[in-house]
Amino acid sequence: MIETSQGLIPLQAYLILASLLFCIGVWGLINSRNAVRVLMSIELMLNAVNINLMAFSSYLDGSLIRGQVFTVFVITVAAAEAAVGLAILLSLYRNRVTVDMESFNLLKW
Amino acid sequence: MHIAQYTELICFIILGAVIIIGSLGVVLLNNIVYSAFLLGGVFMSIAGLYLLLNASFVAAAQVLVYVGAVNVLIIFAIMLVNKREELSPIKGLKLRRFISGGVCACLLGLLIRVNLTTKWNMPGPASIGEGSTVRIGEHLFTDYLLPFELASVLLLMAMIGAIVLARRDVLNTDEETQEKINQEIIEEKKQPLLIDQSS
Amino acid sequence: MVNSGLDIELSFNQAMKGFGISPEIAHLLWLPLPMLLVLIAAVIGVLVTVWLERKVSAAAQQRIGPEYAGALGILQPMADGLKLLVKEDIIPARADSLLFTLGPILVLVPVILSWLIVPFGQNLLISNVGIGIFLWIALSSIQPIGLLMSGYASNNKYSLLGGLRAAAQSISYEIPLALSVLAIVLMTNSLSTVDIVQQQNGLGVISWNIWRQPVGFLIFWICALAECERLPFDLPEAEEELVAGYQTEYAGMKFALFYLGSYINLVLSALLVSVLYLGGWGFPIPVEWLASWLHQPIHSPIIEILTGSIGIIMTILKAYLLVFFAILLRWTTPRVRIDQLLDLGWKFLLPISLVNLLVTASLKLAFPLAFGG
Amino acid sequence: MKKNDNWINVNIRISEIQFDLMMGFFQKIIDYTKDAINAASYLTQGLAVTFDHMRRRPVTVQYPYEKLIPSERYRGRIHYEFDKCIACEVCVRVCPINLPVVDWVMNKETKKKELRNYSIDFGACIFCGNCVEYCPTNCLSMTEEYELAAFDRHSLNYDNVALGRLPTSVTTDPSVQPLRELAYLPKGKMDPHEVSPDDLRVGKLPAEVMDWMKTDALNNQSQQVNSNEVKDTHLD
Repeated sequence: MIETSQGLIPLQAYLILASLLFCIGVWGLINSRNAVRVLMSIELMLNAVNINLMAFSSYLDGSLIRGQVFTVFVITVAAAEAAVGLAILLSLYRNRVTVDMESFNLLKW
Repeated sequence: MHIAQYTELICFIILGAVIIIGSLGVVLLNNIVYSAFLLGGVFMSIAGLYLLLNASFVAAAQVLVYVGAVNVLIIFAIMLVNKREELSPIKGLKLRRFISGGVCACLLGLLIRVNLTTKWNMPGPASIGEGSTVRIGEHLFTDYLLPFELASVLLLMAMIGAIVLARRDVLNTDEETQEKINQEIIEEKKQPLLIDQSS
Repeated sequence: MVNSGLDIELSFNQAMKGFGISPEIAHLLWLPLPMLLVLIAAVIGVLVTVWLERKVSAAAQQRIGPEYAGALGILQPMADGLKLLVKEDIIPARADSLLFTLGPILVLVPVILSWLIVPFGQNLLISNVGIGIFLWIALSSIQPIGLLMSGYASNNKYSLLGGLRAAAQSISYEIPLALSVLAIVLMTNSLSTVDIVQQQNGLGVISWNIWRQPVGFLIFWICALAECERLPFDLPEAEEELVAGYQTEYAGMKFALFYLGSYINLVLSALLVSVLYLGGWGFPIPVEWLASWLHQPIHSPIIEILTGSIGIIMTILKAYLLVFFAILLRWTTPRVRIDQLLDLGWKFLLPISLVNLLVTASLKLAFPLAFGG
Repeated sequence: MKKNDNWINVNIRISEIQFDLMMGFFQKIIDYTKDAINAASYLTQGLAVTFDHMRRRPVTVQYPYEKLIPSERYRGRIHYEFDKCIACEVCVRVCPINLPVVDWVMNKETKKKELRNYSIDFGACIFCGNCVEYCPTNCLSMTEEYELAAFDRHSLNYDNVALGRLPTSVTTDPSVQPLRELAYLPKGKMDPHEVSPDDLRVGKLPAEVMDWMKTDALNNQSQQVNSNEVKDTHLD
C-alpha cells in the first residue's frame, strides 16, 4: 500500500514516540496499586521496545529485517509473561483476596 | 506521490496521538476496565505503526497475540478479580508520584537526547516490503534457530506453569493418605490464607 | 498476469481525468470504493443467508417459512433489517453507554475487514495482501474484545457471563483453526488466498485440498462454526440459561450490528472453507480442459469472461452449500455444554490439529509432488 | 552374579511396565478413535433425518384462509340456552373455580326462581366441560368455536346473550377452506389438501360408536350366556 517508509517521517519521530511510551510505562509500573495495571504497564514498555526495533529494522536494516525477528521473539515472550503473570496474580488474589500491590509485602523486613 | 506521503504523515500523527493518549489513560484512569480496553486500542494503533513501517506480518502477529491473546487475558483476569475494593490510603502517595514522575521525565529527556544526537546510519538498505514474511521465516530457521527453539520451550513452560498456578487443586482423595477430602473445605476458603500484617 | 483490480482503478482514474480531476485526488476518491463494494457484498450475502436460513429451517421443520414479503419471502430479511433500523435504540440506565456502543462496532468491523482477502476469481479480490489468510486470523481475534466489552458494559450478569463465554470460546477455537490453516499454508508455501486457490486448481476436483486435508477440513469447519457461534456451539447466547448472552440488553440498530456480524461471519467462514479446501473459484473440471474441448484458445475473450463468471458462481455456490450445511447442522445437533465445548476445543481438536500439522509436514517431505514441495 | 540377575529382573520388569503403559496408551487412543468415529456416524444419521424432513410437504395450515375442522368432541366456547335454564347452580358447583355467575331472584308469589342473568368468563374458563356434563336440563353445550381472542380481557366475560349466539362453523364459512385433522385422514394420506372436506371422515361418528358399543356389549352378553349354556350341557 505504502511504497516507501523513508517519506516525511524521520526515524527520530518513531524513537521519540517509543521513548514517551516507555516512560509512561515506567511511571505506571512504579505507581500502579492494582496488580493488573502493573502488568499492563509492563506490556506498554515491551511495546515501546518493539516500536524501536521495528523502526530500526525498517530504516537501518531494510533488507535483513533482524528487528522484525526480534519483535516476533519479544511478542512471544510477552505472551508467556502475561500468561504466567496473570496466573500468579490469580493465585495471589485467591490467597490474599486483594489486588492491591501495597498489601503484597510479606517479604518486607 | 505527495498525497501518499502526506497520508503517511497524517496516519503517523493520528496513531502516535492515540498511542500516547491511550497509554496515559491506561496508567492514569481510575477504572481498571477502561484502562484494559484502552490498552487494546494502544496495541492496535501500534500494529498500525508497524503497517506504516512495511511490516504487515509483524502487524498481524501484534494484533493476533497482543490484542487477541494478551489483552483478552488481562480483561479476563480483571473480570475474575474485579471486586470493588477501597485501597487503604498511604502516607506520602502524592509525593511518591511526583518524585517518580520527575525521574521518568528525566529518563525521557535522556532518551530523547540520545535519539536526537546519535548519528544514525541513514539511509539503510532498501526495504524488502512484502517479502518480509519469507525473510522472517528464513531468519527463524537459520541464524535464529536456537532462540526460536528456546522461545518454543519457554512458551511450553509458561503454559504449563500458568495452568499449574491458576488451577484450583480439587482432588477427590489425598494423594499421600488416600483419604477422601472434604470438598466443602476447599470451596469455602473465603478468608485469606496468609495473615495480613500490613494493617 | 494483468491484475484486473488495478485495471478498474486505471480506468477509473482516466474517467476522473476526463472530469478534470488530478490523478492524486482520483486515487483518494478510489480508496473508499473497494470498501463500499465489500460492504455491499457482505450485506447482500447476509440478506441471502438470512432468507436461506429461514426457508431451510422451515423446510427442516415441515413449515413454509416467510411467504408474503416478496416472491417466496425474499424481501423478508429486508423487512427484518428495516424493523431493526427504526426500532428505539435503548441504552440501559446503569449501563456504560460508551462501551455499550463501542462493543457491537468492534464485533462487526473486523469481520467486514476480513472480506478484503476473499477471492472470487483470479483477479477478483479487493486486495491481494501478502499475509492473506493470516490477516483473517489476526482480525478475527479482535472480536472477543468487542464481546467482552458489550458483556461488561450491559451491567447485567447474564450479559457478562455470555461475553466471557463468547471470548473463551473464540480463543479456544482460534488455535485449532490457525493450526489447520497452517497445514494448508505449509502445502501452498504462501499465505495469499489467491496462491492457495491456484495451487488447488491443477486437476480440477481431484486436486482440491479436501482430499489432502480431510482432517484439517473437519477441524476448520467445526472451529469456524464455533467462531461464528452457530449451533451446536451457540453457548454465548444459550437462551435457556443466559437469556441471550451478551445481546440481552441490546435492541434496535446495535442488536442489528451483532446480528449482521454473526451472519457476515458465517458467510465469510463458508467462503474461506471453499477457498482453503474446496478449490475456491475452481470449476470441478479445469477450465483449460473445457476450452480445449470447445476448441477455443485459452485467452480468447469468451473463455476469459466465461472463466470469470464461472469463478464467481463457483465460489458463491460452494460457500452457500456450506451455509446450507451449517443450517442443516443447526437443526440436527443439540447444544453442547460449556465444559464440553472447552473440552472439545482443547482436549480433542487441539491435539488432532497438531498431529494433522505434523503428518502434513512429513507427507510434504515424503511426497513433495502431491503435497507441495 | 546374583546381583546381575537382579538387575536383569529389574530391567525385564521395567520393560514389562513400559510395555503395559504403551499398550494402555494405544488402547486409549484406539478407544478414543472409536468414540470419535461413533460420534461422527451418529451425527451423519441425525443429518440424514433432518435432510429427509426437508423433502416432506409442509404441514402448515394457512390459518385465516384454511382452518382445521375441530373434532366432534371438541370443547370450544360454551353455548347456553336461557329458556332451558332452571337456575339450579349445579354448573357453579361442579366448576373447578365456580365460574358461572347465575343471577336469579326468588319470586315470592310463585315460589320459583326467576333467572335474570347468566354469564361465564372465558378469560378464566378452562373448558373442562364439567358444567355441560352435569347440567340437568342440557341448557349448556360445547361448541366448536375456538377463536376467542379479544383486545380486552373483560370482553371475554360472555353474558347470556353472547352465550346464546350460534357458533360459527368452519365448514359452512364460504371464505374458509376447511381441512381435516391428521387423525381423520384416510390411511396413507398425510396432507389434508389431498382430501376433499366433503368426503366422509374415516372411522365412525360418536353416535355410531355408541350404537356399535351397545350391540357389541349385547353380543358379548349373549355369547357369555351361550357359553354358559354350553358349559351347563357339558356338565350334564
